[in-house]
Amino acid sequence: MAYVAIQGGQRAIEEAARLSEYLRTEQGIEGRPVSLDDIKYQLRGLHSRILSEGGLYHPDLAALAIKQSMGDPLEASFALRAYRSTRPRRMETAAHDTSRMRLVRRISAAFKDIPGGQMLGATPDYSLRLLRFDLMDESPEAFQEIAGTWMENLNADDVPDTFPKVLDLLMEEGLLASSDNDGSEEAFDITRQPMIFPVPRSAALQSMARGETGSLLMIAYSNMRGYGDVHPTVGEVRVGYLPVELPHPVTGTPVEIGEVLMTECEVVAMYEGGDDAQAQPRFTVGYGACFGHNEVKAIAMAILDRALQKGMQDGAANPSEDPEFVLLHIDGIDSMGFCTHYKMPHYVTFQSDMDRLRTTQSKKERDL
Amino acid sequence: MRNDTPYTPSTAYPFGFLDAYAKREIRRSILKAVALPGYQVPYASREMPMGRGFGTGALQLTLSVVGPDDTLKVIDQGSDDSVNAVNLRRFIRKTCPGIQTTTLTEAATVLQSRHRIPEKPLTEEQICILQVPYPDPLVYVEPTEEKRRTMHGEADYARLWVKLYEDMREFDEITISHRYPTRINGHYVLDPSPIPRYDVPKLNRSRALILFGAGREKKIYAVPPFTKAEPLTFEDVPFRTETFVDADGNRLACRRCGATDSFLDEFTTDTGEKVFQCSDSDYCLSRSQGPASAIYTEARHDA
Amino acid sequence: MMRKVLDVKGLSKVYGKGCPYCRDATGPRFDTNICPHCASVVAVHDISFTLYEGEILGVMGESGSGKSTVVKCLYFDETVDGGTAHFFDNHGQYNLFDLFSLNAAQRRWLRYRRFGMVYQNPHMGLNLGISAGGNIAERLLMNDMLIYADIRKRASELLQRTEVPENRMDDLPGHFSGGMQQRVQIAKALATNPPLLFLDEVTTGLDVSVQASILDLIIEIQDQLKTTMIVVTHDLGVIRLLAGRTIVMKNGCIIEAGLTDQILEDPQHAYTQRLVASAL
Amino acid sequence: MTTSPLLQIEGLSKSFFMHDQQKEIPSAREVSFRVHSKRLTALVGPTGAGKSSILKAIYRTYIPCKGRILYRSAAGKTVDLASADEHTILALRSREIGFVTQFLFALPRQPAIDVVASPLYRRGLSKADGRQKAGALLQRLHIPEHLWGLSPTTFSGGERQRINLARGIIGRPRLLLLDEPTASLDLRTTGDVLEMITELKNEGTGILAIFHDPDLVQRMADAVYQLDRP
Repeated sequence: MAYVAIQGGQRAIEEAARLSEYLRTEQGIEGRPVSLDDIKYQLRGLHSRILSEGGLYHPDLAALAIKQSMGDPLEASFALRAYRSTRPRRMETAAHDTSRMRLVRRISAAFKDIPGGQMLGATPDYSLRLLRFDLMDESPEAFQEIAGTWMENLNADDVPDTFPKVLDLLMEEGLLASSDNDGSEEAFDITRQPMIFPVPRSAALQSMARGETGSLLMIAYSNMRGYGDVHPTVGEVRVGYLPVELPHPVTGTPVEIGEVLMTECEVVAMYEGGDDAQAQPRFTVGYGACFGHNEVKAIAMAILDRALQKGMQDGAANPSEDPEFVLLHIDGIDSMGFCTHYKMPHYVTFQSDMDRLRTTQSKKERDL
Repeated sequence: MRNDTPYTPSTAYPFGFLDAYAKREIRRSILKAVALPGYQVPYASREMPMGRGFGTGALQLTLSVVGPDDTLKVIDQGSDDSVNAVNLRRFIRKTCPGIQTTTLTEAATVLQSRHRIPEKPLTEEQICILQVPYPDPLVYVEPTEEKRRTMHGEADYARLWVKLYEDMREFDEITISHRYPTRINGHYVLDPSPIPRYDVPKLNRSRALILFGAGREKKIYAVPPFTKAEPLTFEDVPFRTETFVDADGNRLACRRCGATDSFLDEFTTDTGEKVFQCSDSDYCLSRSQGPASAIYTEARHDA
Repeated sequence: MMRKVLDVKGLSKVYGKGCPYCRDATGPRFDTNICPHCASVVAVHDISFTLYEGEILGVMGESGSGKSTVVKCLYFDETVDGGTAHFFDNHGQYNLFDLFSLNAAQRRWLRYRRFGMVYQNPHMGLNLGISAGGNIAERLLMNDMLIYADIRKRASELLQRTEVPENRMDDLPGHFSGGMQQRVQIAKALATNPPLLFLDEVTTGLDVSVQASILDLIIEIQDQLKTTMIVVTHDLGVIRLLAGRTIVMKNGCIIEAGLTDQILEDPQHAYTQRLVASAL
Repeated sequence: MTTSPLLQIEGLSKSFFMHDQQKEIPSAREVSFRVHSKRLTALVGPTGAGKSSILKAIYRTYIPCKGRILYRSAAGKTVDLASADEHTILALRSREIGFVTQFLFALPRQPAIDVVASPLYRRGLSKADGRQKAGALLQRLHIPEHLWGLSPTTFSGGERQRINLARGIIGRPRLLLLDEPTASLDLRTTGDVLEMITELKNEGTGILAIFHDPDLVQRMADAVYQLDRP
């Protein structure tokens, strides 16, 4: 055993992988491998997180990542992200107009009624968080019947496909600055350009769109509680399917190639004076959007977007307004990786530390 | 809602894992880093299939510079068989078909290492790639990257020296144990990665090109061959490397190969005895078993 | 003969985006420094003065008059929007606000080697997380003094000169009294024997007896080192004791300049007359 | 007298404009006279005749409204103190022109001996040399030695006045302006002060003085100018 520190790593790694694989199948002959569709359809919340934090809209591979990581969201996003690194980029979309989203839910907290109406959709917001013991032993028949009867009773003409955006109302009234961005400005690309601070807003929005939900929530919450003063009103939260278009390789005209499920949030924040004395004060806006259905993430992102814009303009008065602080600490892959790495051997550096401490101690001893 | 067309994802990974665009960008950044010794070149670090902090930065460099003709050595804590080294080597072999791997320092053309520079002197034929958790030595004194960039540009390192001053004031000794701030070619000060102070002099006028990759912090920097590398210190306070001496001041020897000129790992045996042993496993084995130690190589792992 | 140290001409500084009317619509005549057209703040407008070696110039005014901005511009804490400033040194002549003739490193060299600044708030001038000696060491290290023993010796000399007890040298200035913090700040500013020193409200907020000892120290520095100084203050007493000449500022402009005793005893401008009358 | 005067005042007027009251207050009108080296010239006249204002105008504490104040400097140049730039005035004040008023004005904590020596420090003299010279003066003015190290702010009126005089003459000015230098002194110390003034005059200093006591004018003045209220 004397030289164990020098050899044996190779085998240990192989055995660790085998043990993990055993744990995944530990149910034994009673077990049935979970299907990717089970994950996609029955673990929607988790699946949505992986789509956005993995930074790749690929519902099948997101489900696969969840399966192989046994449901660990950080590990699953990580696997999806790493896969993304290997893929060449063939084309780029133009900026998309989210008013074209086919909505499954949209609400505004700013107005009681809005053109197109409030649409509550599927939300746990007003459900009672009581454990549903009837699901403990759910029969496949009952399970299948719910979806079957639901579709029968639905009249597709009851709901319009698209809705106008709530913020447009405020813009028309002059309470909100009309956007000076027509979508033609080239967006920063955080996957191909190094972020050198200060970074443009598009870089901040991209970082947050891939950010870890809990991290975004934590920093945004600090702003909500008083380490900041965004004081948001949710202008609109919308969840739905956005048709994605790519330019036709020959003609160049946009062609719809599919759609992505996404969540978008626009918050209206306290108003500010204009750049000059003549300018009218107007409300300010924060924007959040991510793949999948994840309202907490979209709202937290919108609040942080507003806080960061303020910080970039006036200097950061608290952590949530500091672009470096926020953007460099919200990535789940970066932060979990670094946290895990502390488990790796640090024999050499610790040896070095001991050397310094012993020297310092012996000097002190001499002085005493 | 349901996507009815079945979709088959691409299951093949390209040579070197990364897509060609990414490797080109990294190679350009390396050239820039060599042209500006010690300067931290920002780059768009890609996600690798191992954790940030496990060497993803150095790995991206390795994958960008190796070709099928190269012979690779990967070590962690000086050892070829430490779990992380094994894992990285396995990954590189998997994604770079045809590449040779070795444990012999002198046989390698590309070496990736965490926390050590090998004891055997490196040559002009070799590239040593170090894994970097924190690329910027100024982070000790300035948390904002934007300000640090200006400080580097102006070679404004007074506040780092103040840290050394405060150390001297409090302990009569500079207490930085590893990641010792080192000035390259009289201008930029870099973080030489968590190598011990023992290895810092190996950077000075090194024959091999030394590259540093920080994946999570997205920086690449370099000490080009034959370039001056000076650890920061006061003129009247000498830079001191780790000493391995017993109570009488005699140099301790590796209990395996007897070397008295290597960095030693210290550990306690099951019987409570404190023992010392070379941290560099190739150096140790070469001394104790001669060149035949090459049996402990990838050849065996392949079998 | 007397040697010119600093020649400032037409110094201007605007916070905000500014407009063509800013300068004609602000100042003492309008009793505001906020432009009614674009809401920019004209902090300093068209300030000119000359400083000779060894003299102390007082810059007096109420808060918001722009007096602190003047020294902050000269010390490169703020950028300027107009004007020139020539600094004369035995090493040559420097055009401070000309970005083409002075790069960032040269400006830093001037700032840390040829100029000294003492702020009203010690937090601005000191790093309260490092020892008093370490604060002084920072200045010396910026000037490539890299011998530890020499740094200790020089820091100790400077603290002695500014009457900080030697046994406090290794303590954190965060635990010092306000007066002692100012002494450490002054010692730090003097570390490289700068020919030009800026003092921004250095006695404001201190006890009267502590104020007196700081003023005493400043005069002694002037006598012994022939340091040229600009003293910014709203306190007529400080001006009277320290400054040979004084400029009076209001709404970003100089409204009166002259010998200090003349300003205090025969003020010409209505504003200065009111200021002096209300203080005496 | 055939020698050219040290100071020649020509048509000097001074008035104050008070902005708050929108009122002009005259202080001296069309005054002309001369001051010679080695002589003491006294200004006399009723209260409000502008005696002090004229001294202050010469020292440039007041800005003259009209007229010229021609001073012949050590370098042999004639300088119009009414219009000279501030740096010239400051240079003359530190080397050639002294002013002693009834009021002592000094740094709050400074010891008396340093107050007296301060003009010498400003000229670059070391602390030791300056104190030696100041000590000699204080001795002659009968300021007890135990007071030298204390701040004069705590002294009696008479002591303060003597400190003030000592500071005014320690630099041996070529032109000395005296505004009631003995106002609060007793008989004995008045004698000390007058003796010193005479000594300075005999060394070559031209002196322009205001005395509160007509007897002193009689005793000290080589020439007298009578002023009336403007």
